[in-house]
Amino acid sequence: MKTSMKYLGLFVIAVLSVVVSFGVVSAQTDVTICFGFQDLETEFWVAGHRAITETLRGQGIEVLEYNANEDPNRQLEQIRECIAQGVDGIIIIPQDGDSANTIVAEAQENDVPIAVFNRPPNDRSAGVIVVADNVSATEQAVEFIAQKALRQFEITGEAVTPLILVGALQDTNAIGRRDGFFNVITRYNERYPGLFNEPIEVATEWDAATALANLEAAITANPNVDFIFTSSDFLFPTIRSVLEPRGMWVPMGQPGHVLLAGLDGDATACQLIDQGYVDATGVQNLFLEAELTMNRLLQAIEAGETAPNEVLLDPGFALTAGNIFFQRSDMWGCVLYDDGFLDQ
Amino acid sequence: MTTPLLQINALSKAFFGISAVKSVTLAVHPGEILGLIGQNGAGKSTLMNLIGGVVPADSGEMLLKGKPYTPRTPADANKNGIAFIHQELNLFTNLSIAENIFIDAFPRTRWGMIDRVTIKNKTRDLLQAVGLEIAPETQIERISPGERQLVEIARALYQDAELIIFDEPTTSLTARETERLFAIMRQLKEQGKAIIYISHILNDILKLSDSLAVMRDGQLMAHEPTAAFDVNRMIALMVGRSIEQLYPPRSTPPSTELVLDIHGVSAAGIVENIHLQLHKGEVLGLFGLMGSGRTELARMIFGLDPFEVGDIRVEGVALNNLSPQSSIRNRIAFVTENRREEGLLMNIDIANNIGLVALPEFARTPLLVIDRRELLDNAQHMANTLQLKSGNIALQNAKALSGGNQQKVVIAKWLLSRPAIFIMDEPTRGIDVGAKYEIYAIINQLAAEGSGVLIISSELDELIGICDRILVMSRGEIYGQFGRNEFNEERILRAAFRETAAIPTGEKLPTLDEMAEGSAS
Amino acid sequence: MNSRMNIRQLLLNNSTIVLFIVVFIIFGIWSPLFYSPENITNIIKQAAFTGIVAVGMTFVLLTAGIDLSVGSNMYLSVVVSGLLMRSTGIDVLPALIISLIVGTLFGAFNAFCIVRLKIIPFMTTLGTLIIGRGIGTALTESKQIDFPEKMNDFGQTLFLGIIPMPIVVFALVMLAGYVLLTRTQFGRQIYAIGNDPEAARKAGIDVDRVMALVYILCGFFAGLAGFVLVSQLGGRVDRSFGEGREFDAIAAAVLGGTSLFGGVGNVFGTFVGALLIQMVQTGLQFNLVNLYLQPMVKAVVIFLAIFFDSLREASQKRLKRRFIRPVSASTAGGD
Amino acid sequence: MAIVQDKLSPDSAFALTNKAKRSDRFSGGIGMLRRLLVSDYFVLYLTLLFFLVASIFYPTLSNPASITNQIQNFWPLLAVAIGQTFVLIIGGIDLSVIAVMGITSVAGALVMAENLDPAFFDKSPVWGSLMTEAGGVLAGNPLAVPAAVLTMLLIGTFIGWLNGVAITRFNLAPFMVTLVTSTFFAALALWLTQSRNISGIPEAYVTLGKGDIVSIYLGAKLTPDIARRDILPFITYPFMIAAGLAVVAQFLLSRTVFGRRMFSIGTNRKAAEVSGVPTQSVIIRVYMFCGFCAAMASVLYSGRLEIGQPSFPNNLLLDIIGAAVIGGTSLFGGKGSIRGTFFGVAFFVLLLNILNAMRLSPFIIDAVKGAFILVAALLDIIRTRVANQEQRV
Repeated sequence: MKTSMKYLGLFVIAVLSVVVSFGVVSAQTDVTICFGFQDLETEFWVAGHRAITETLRGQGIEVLEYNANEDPNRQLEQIRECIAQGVDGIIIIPQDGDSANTIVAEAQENDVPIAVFNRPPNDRSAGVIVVADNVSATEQAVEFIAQKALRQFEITGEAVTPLILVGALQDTNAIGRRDGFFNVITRYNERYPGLFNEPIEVATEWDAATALANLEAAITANPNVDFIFTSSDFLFPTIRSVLEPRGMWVPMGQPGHVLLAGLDGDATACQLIDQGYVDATGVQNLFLEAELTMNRLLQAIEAGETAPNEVLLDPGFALTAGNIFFQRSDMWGCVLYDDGFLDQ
Repeated sequence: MTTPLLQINALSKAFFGISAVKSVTLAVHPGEILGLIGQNGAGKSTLMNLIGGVVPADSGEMLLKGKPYTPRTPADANKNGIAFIHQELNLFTNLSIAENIFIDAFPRTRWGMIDRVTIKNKTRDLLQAVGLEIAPETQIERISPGERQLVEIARALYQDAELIIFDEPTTSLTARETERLFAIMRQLKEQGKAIIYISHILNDILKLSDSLAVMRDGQLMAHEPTAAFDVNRMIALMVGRSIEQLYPPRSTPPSTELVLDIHGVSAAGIVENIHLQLHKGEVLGLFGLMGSGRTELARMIFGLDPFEVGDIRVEGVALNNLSPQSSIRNRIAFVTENRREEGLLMNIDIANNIGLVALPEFARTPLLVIDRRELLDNAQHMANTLQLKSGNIALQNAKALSGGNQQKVVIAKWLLSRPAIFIMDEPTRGIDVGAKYEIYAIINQLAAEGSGVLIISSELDELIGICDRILVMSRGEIYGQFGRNEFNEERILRAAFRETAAIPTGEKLPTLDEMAEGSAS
Repeated sequence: MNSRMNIRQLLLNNSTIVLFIVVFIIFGIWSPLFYSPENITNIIKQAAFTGIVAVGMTFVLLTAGIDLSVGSNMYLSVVVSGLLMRSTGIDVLPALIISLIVGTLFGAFNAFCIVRLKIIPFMTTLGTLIIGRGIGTALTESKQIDFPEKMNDFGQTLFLGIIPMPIVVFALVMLAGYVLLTRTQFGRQIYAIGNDPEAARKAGIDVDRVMALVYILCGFFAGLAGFVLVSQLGGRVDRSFGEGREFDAIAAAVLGGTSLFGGVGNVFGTFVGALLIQMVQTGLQFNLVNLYLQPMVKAVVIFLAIFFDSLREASQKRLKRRFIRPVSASTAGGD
Repeated sequence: MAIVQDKLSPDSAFALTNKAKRSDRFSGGIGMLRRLLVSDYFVLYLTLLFFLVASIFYPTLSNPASITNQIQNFWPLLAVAIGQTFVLIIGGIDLSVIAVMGITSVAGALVMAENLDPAFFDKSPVWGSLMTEAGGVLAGNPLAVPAAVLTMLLIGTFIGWLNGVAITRFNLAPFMVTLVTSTFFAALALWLTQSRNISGIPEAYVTLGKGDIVSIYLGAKLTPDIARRDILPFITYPFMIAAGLAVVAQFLLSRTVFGRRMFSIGTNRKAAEVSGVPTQSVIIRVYMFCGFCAAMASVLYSGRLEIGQPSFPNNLLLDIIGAAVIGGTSLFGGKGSIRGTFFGVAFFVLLLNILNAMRLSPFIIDAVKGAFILVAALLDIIRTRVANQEQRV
């Protein structure tokens, strides 16, 4: 009993000191913006999060950050809390397009301007919406390697076996990317019959270990795979560790090269394009998106606009060995890469 | 007199200001069996826990072979040559005999692994010493309670214990196993070991011990050579007054009306062709040794276990689809032999324990809301009737009661459902003398009110004391029947003991008459 | 007894193995390439890290405890070694040792809460599950960590030129787990505690020490599994690394016959359990089963495994119930 | 108090002396602390204390809008935690509640959704049967919403029945059974919807998820229009639903035969069985009730989000079990109350909000949250120990 009381005392002190140490609240500013994001699972989201928070804070704006841990309900609760605390504006990265609608409506009903970043609501008529189109960015990247496959096909006449690493099935981004991939494959097969074999789908659950096991199984069962698209660039090291021991990790221009494309455009992808292993990655212009979002929202706040509605488009592009020289500075991953992100 | 092995001087222990052991002074000598008796709560267990290092003493001292002895843990006590064989055996059923014996300190090979050859050989020797011919690798769950007890003794021998404490070792043993245990204890005594033997079976203590200590309310009431005692004196010392009778007299004769009629019940490998009739107002004893199938039979009657052939009638109506629920509807009550595991909700208050069986009767339609007032009143009434000694029954948990009072709670819970048939399996096991008498009185009262009572017990004295009729069970069969005027300890035991006589499987068992002849020749 | 044991009993007693074989045969008929040595190697290799965690989990479950924090532990221990490897340029082996130390300390913290503070294992490890991942996130600011190239080389190393490194580690862990559980005092005392902790204390076993060691060991294995996995993955650790793996580990142990109530279980069973889960996953992917159906099939297989196990228990209970008489010396000693 | 005095009874003497002793020990500061610890309201006091201390530093926490908003966040979590409390009381555990929420949310939407986009759903196995371009089965029907809610509750209850049957009839460990059903139904929900949320939910259903019944406005009425954000929800449909569920659950637990039987099973299943408690049917019904509560929570969650949501995040499960356990429900069965669970829910919801209000970096918020859970668990241990001492003496 005595010992437990001692521990109790220690913990109470610990708790109080935590509370007190954070009690030194930063200086109050005029504008407060609430930033609710769905999670910080991959580099892409971390980079986006940093771009927004650092820029806003740089301008002397107070930012309330809320992490919804991939729970749209929690995000709704958090946005309501922001509203209750009387913030001037809200930026969200929603979990999916449907819950985004509800959250935008909630904010506008309460006269708080809101901007949605990266994942657009299904209904794009309300709120400041910066659209990064997963489907179109995917299509651009897949199209690039499909073109290459077509050239190969025209020479050899051998069908190409495509494989896609599918993200978590509960994630709308993953589903959008899967749709983009299949759109291209179907289109090409209609135009050039016999070009593609039946695509192989590999479940990853956005988990590298699962991706590894399933990809290995799929490649063992179908050793002739020569066209791989990953729904997120963060899986490239995993792909490499499957391909390398099988002699399939070969740079472009050498026999046995497997056509590789991804999406997100992270630092690793940039590096691998530089090195010639990866053919293309679908890129969202993260910095542009962040800037568009913030500018429009701050403008609305200044003007006293409570329900700004506007769609701002980031069409995205495919970064390839061909254009990497020109587009390097638009590509957030390359910026990180060139800053030495991968060897810090 | 030699130096005592263990000398206890003015030892005291209190829990939260309540003394459990008050200034006890006692000595045990090598080669002596000290019997220790007292009611539950008299302080025996606390005293033994002090010796065994389970709890530390508040004041007083212990001297082991003349040197101060202050054990802090059970392991300490073991190291000092004191072994404690608890009533609930301390064996790990998922491990082998050898592993159980060496569990706290295995001999190791050079590589730090368990030296399996050594433990096997040593175990074999130890088992031989206690007369158990079982392979050392046998898992504990495959051997009988008696054999397990012997394994515990083997373990004490291995630890080279000089003082072995037995806390009610015979409660789960068959009579034959008990005899074997006693023989070994005598043997240990001849080897110069000291033994403290705690039991509620006074005759055993008289037979076995050299000296006898009696405790009451934490104090030592007497410590004299056993020859100075008889049962009456022992009881008088334990309860603080003399008890004229051990058993209340049977006051009402049983009626001839049948309340329970069991006809040809069999379950392969368990019981065979059981016929049993219980009358209204009758106290029927079912005597048999552990493993004779008596508990299994009771469980079948109550619907806890299935049987294959035969039928059971209650008040002339045949029962089918037996289950505890249907049995309760048919007004059968069952006090199981295992209070802790099957009898009580230890962490729930007494009132709710008492109300559990009859719960639906306190429910008010349409929502089946419990009339809490009525439940509490009924439970309280029942507690008063049975003279339950407790605190507030709505607040105190069953765990906090003494064994005898816990048993009363179990009986009370069945009484509330007003059963016509009462099956009680070992109703007085582990209960002190005073409480036993009260339980007997309750049984008597039940019969007087017209219930049929079927009592299972391993204590023949008890059955002879309270029953109208005794059936003997052996090897899953009813093996003999004795009316009150035929009660004869020897003959009943003889019938029961056939069970453990070496009869190869498959051979037909002798009939009662043959047995009588056999014993005559 | 043995003479009376019929085929049904034999099948039931080894139900997980039987199920394993049946599933193996079905996948093979579906696609004969499934039997290729490469695929079989893959299955074992992919089962390795789950299996390593599951061995630690078996120890914990044997004491009737549970460790929900192993996934977070895997993450935290490789995060620390990865950060150090990158900032100080240490080699693979020291990094491995750091992972093991972090994993062990993590386990020791669990042990402290459970043994000293007496917080029940479920709540303790639920708390450390959140804390562990939280600290990892704080250290990395949620960013991925890329191990240097040599980590990747380590993961691709073949022992004796044929056996992949993860399999070697897996085998060593299995062996160590087996020896610890069956041949050492510590192992036998774990079984004793799982059977009856109170009796274990009375029998002079230092229960607190054994319990603490069990959680520490489980943490050690989690650290090891994290390191093995990251070397397999090409050296990248992202925030979801190891997430939810505690359930795989528990399932592997339970399918292998380990009881959640303590005292029953062994390493070989856990091995089979881990392989079974991975084999089903691989087989489904191998045969290109619809992604949405894969988890459902997996669930059904796990259900069948625990269902057969319950049949075995029921039939064993029936067999045991027949001994209404004490088993006599001759029969008990006979088997 | 009815103590039968008897010379033979050491117990009665015990009881009297202890009572005397007990009152001594309750005097003084330590006594106060002890009494606080042992109180049933301990978790509530702890939460309030924490909230008060935090509001001193972060005044926004205590503004009325924030408080009413936080209270609205209790209800869905409370609804699902009530069911879990029931299961924990009988010594079980239900890991499948998250999956039940997902599948019921989808099922409800399949009944009532108005128009579905074929581009999203035409690969679904139920496209053309349960799903058409016109919407769900009863799209547009005035009875669609009640039918959807009924369907959801039935399906939730049915999955609970499956769990219960597998656990009782086959004697399987609840942990494993519900892990399996959880995996299965989570995957099924995703398969049916091909990972998409189902929108086009009727207004009446949304009202169930967030509609106000009574609202309040604090402050002077300066303009004819009060801004929406100044109107505070007070009594809402989720509140009515969750509170109703809590009242029913508390009533079942403390007043009915069923509740007593649950506690008896959780305390000692064997003894309960011998005493004629129909253990199997009670256990099955408890799991059914748990499924029912999860479905109810699903109505609240998906109603306010206005979508049929196939997947709920798994870490919500930790909050659910955590809330019940911190509220004093034992994972070993036989102990627990709805009131305690309500306090546990309040603890979890407020804790998270306070941590956010403290402007903790999102990178360390999880570590702090975990630490708080451990502290709460430790306090519960100490509390139980103190309470046991009171009992024993």
